[in-house]
Amino acid sequence: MDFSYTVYILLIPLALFLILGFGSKKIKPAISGWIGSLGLGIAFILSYYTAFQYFTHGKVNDVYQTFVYKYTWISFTDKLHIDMGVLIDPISVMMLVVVSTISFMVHLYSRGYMKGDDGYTRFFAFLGLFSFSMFGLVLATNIFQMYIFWELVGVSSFLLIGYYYTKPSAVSAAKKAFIVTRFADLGFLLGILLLSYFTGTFDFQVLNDPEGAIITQGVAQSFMGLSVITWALMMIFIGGAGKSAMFPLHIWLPDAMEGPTPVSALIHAATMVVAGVYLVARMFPLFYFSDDGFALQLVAYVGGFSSLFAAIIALTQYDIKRVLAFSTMSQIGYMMLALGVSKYEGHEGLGYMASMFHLFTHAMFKALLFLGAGSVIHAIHSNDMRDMGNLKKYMPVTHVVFLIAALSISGFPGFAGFFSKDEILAAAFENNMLLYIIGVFVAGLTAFYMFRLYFNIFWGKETKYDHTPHESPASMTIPMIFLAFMSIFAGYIHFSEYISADRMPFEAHLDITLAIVATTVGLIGIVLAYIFYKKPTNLADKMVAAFGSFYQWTYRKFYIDEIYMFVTKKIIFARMAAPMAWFDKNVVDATMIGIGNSTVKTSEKIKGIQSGKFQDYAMSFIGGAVVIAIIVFYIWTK
Amino acid sequence: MERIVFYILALIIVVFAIASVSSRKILRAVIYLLFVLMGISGIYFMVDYSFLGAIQLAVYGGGVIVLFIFSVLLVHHVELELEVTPLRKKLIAGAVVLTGLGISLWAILTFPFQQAAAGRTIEVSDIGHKLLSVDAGGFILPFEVISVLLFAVMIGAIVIAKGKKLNK
Amino acid sequence: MIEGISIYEILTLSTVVFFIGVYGFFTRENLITILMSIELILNASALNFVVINTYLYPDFLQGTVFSIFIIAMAAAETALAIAIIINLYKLVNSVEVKDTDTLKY
Amino acid sequence: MDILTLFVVVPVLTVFALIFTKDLKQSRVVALIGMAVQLAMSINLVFAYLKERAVNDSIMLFTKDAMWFETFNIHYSIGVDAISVLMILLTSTVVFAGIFISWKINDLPKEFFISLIILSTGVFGFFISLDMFTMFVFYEIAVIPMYLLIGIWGSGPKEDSAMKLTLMLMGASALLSVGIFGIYFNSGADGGPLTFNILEIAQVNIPLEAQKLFFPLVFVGFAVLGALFPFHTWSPSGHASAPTAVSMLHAGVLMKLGGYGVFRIAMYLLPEGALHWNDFFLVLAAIGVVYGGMGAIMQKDLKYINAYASVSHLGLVLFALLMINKVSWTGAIIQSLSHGLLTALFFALIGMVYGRTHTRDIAKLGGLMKILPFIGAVYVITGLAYLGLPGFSGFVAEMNIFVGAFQHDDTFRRVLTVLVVSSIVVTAVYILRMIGKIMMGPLEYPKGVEMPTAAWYEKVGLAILMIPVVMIGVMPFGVTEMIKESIQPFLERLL
Repeated sequence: MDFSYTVYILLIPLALFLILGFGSKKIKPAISGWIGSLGLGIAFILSYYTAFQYFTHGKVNDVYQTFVYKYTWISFTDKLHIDMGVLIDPISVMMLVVVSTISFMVHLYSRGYMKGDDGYTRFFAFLGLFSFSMFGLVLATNIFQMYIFWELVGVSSFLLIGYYYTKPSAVSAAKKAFIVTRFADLGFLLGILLLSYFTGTFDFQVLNDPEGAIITQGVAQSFMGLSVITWALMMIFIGGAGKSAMFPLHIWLPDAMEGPTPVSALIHAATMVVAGVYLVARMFPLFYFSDDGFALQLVAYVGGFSSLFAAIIALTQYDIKRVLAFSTMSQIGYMMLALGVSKYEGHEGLGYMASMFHLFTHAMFKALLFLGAGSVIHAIHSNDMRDMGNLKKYMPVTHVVFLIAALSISGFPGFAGFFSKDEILAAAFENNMLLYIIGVFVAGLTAFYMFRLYFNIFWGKETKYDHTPHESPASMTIPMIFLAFMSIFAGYIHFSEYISADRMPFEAHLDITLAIVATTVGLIGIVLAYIFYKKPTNLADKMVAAFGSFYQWTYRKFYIDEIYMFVTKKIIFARMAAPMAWFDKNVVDATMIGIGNSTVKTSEKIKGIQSGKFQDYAMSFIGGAVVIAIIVFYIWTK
Repeated sequence: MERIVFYILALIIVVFAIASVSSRKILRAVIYLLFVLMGISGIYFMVDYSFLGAIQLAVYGGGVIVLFIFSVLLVHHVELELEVTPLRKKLIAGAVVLTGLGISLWAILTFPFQQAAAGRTIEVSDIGHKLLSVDAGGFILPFEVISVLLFAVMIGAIVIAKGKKLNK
Repeated sequence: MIEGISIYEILTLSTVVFFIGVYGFFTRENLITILMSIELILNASALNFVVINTYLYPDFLQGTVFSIFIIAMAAAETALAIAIIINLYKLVNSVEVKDTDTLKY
Repeated sequence: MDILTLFVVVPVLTVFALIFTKDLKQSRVVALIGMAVQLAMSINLVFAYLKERAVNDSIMLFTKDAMWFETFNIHYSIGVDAISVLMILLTSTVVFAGIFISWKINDLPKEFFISLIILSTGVFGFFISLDMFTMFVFYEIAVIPMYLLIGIWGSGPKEDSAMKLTLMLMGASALLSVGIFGIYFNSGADGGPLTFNILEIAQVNIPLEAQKLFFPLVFVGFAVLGALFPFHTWSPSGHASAPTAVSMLHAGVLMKLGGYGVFRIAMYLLPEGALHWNDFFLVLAAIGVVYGGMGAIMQKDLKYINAYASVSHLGLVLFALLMINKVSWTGAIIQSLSHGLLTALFFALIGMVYGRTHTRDIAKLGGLMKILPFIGAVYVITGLAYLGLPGFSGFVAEMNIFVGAFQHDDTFRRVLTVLVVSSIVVTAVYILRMIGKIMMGPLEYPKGVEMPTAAWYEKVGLAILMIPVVMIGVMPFGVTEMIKESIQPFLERLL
């Protein structure tokens, strides 16, 4: 099979970016929207074609093969070189499908959503740049290529969050997102340096080969009881955690909601934020085999904690996009958890499959949720759920698709989220009871906050609106309907036939017992939300009062932002940078100036010697002669 | 006898030299200088260089000192007191001079001079011959140079001193 | 040659006069007195020429001749210097060293 | 006339032509023509070099040697390798762009262009010289017009800054000259004649003691120009006061002479000295990297930010050079090129902002993207390139340096490398702070100033600089291969 055409999936969005970016002044908005959508449409079709080709013909001896097309971009040493190219294997193909689907839908949707905006063309240019970077990240053949596109993704995210660049909150959110992820990328980069130094390669295929020397023999050096590779992997995971908004590097994600809503749907829900999950999945064999999966344990616990943490915060937020943002964080934690509890071979690799499965379904319903939220925001120009109510009357389509997505994420039987979540819980149940319990609890919480959101927006009492809300145009509803379709039916794909840790298809069954438990918990959540929020009641306020300060803590997102602000402003800026600037001005520079000034002062002092009085000169002359005479006589008589 | 005369002369020379460089009245200083010059001419006479002593008296005592006196009278009131030199400067100068004196005397007094036996008395004619001699060791050329110099100085002194009066 | 007086004593005398002249040259503030100090210095050196001629090389005349030249030079120099001083006096109405500092830094 | 000497002759001829010009219009056209020829020659030189390199594998190509001062065996000795070729190309690019940026200089335009071109003459001469003494002479030619350029055409406390800059660089020159003479007088250690020729000295085993003594002198002498901590303080004030084109040329090119000199003279001729002093200077360079970044965070003046950023980025060059391996050296050279272009871009942009608003205080500016879309966009792109975004030259350079530096086995170098790598976060902080404040956010600028959008000459100037940045960033392989080949003989001396 030849998959080299996949490179066009990469190049089309780049071309879009260049065309729209350079022509942003000349191309008319209507045309640029069409150009963007058309380009992504082609990428979309190519991706589905690739998926079809690969999953039907990509197997040899029942094992999915890897196809690599690359050339050397920079070579450092004989062994270490950065290649650019495409790598086709099950997870990259799956990601291609995810990214191209969501990106295409968002392009279509944005044509309606962004209509009339000043930077319409610029917006599509940035979307093109993002799609290019994300495809590049997905198709990376080696860890350094991944890092390169990882950075590019970060930058496109920066540009898109800061799209409304005159809004100070958007600018600071963009900066925050970039700097926090950059900080995480520092870990990533150091991990790469460490890993590449000890293994002598960047290449995923060499690194991940379970029969290869790196995994079977390991590396001799160890540090604090763990092999260097484990350390490197943990550092790399910091990078992944930064992009995927895992605790404690999640602080940028809620703020990132300052960007236009389609961007949140594309970048901060479906694609970029799962890059961390993809990274761990990409290096799964290495994670799994080095030091008996120590790094993987870390992934599992970070994921589990983040999912719980974010779910709790999501309960109390009023900004609908922020609720969705924390929900995203929580669901990504789920995926991390699934990866972390996974094993390698056959059915034991259920977690790996489940994680990818959930990534896939989550992308669909979360993007849909965001697009739905965007549709609502578009209609009433507010993000706050307290400004909304009874919108089902005005926005029937949005209401239905939103409900589908909410049911899907809550794990309602028959919807996509149900299947993927069930696999995750099954994997956790088999391997780690604690994480299983967290998972189940989070499932309940998810159902609750999702329906809190849903009821608050579409039910409840009708708020007074400045102008009557109206349903969004077809350009926005059609993509939502498509995603709603996916949110239901994506769950029926037999993922285990396509994706598994060891590349061999296996049979995964629905575990009825676990499914019943999870469903019950989910239903309890929904019912509670129904009781609380379906009709205006004061139950919610009573709950708030009952939890007291814990509610406050949750509402303020456990003050993590404040801690960060304290560390950066008070410690790094005030205690490090400012003293350094002071030091530079008053010590280093002052020393240099002092040398200059003391020269001037000395010369002021001694210029009197050159008095212009011949008597003084004569005196110096005779004095000098006398001194010389003394010296000469002294030497002479010695 | 001669020793005593020499010491008296030496005393006069040194005392008046000091007085000459430290007196605050300029005319007195000039007169003290005259005594010094005369004392030195006395020493010339004592070493039997009568011609030289005579020149010393004539040129210095008769010419130079008169010039000084004239110039002093031209530019000063007779009773004008000179400005006092700052003590610091005096001390530094004194230190330099004393050190220099010390090292010079030490050099002179430790140097073993080979004193020759008494020679013949120098006649004026000898000097005249020597000055105008064109043989090896003759001084005709410097002599002529000096005479030209003196002539030039004469003209120069007139030209300069005549000058143009600028401050009316 | 002076009976009972060695060259050392006369040289000592001339050295002392020389340094007195130097001292005067250093400390005097008036151009005329400075010139006088120079006369002292010149006389001391002339005396040295003569004495060394007499005591060490009585058969030669060089010392004497040089003394004559020195006296001649001194006279010339004095004449010229005094001319300059007088001219300067016309110009700045002073012969003090401190007033002639136009070229000082 | 051979291909290299022309690089000195053409600017000199341009200067002569400039003397006869009358006003701004004439002088800028003459300067532009002269520098366009220079740029064309530089591009031609790259191809000529590649062609010649294919058949000739000596260290230096196009060598030429003429006796200049026989008593001390000083030659006019020239030759280039890939590094000098690239540096020459960088210089002519920056100077050419600088003339566009100074298109509207109204104050003594003729004299301005003359000084600028004399300065560039020195730089070109420096890069082609193989004789230490000739090199030193050209170095001084490059440093001295700077005083006039800042002192006359500068802004703010210009006399002060010019004085500080010149004095510190002269102080460095003093150290440097002692070092160079030290090398010279030891160049006969193997019995040959004393010589200033770099290639000849490289054949001599200079005594170890002399190497230990003279290495710090030569290193510091050059590194002051490369803004080595703690000798960097001339750079912020100097840059802040200098006119735009001069800042560009100075930060973009002149500061590169430091790294180049360290590479070409200090480390090549005194290898054992370099190894002896390695750790000490490595620490200084690493401090400089982080320190410059931290300093940049706290600055309020745009030019100061950029100047401290330069301290940080050039610290990286010295750091990479001291890491002594092929990869990091390649990184150092690319970083020199990349920083040269990017910092020139930054100064050009700052100059444009300053020219319109008459302030460089970031507190007084905001949201300029709205009214200056072109400048704003280029500003953002430059900022992103500066903080090491893939696709631009900075990324290639930094990755080479980091990967190279990490190839050392000892903990000391590892720790320093980690420290230096962490500067990428610091860089992001100050760049984004600057961009976020002045280009984004609510519109804010001093009242009553005109804000015309970018003129054609400004656009051309920026484009000239931006093109190579992107070229190196997207297609680094050609450049890295070229450099790697050329550093091999230099590296062998140190291994």
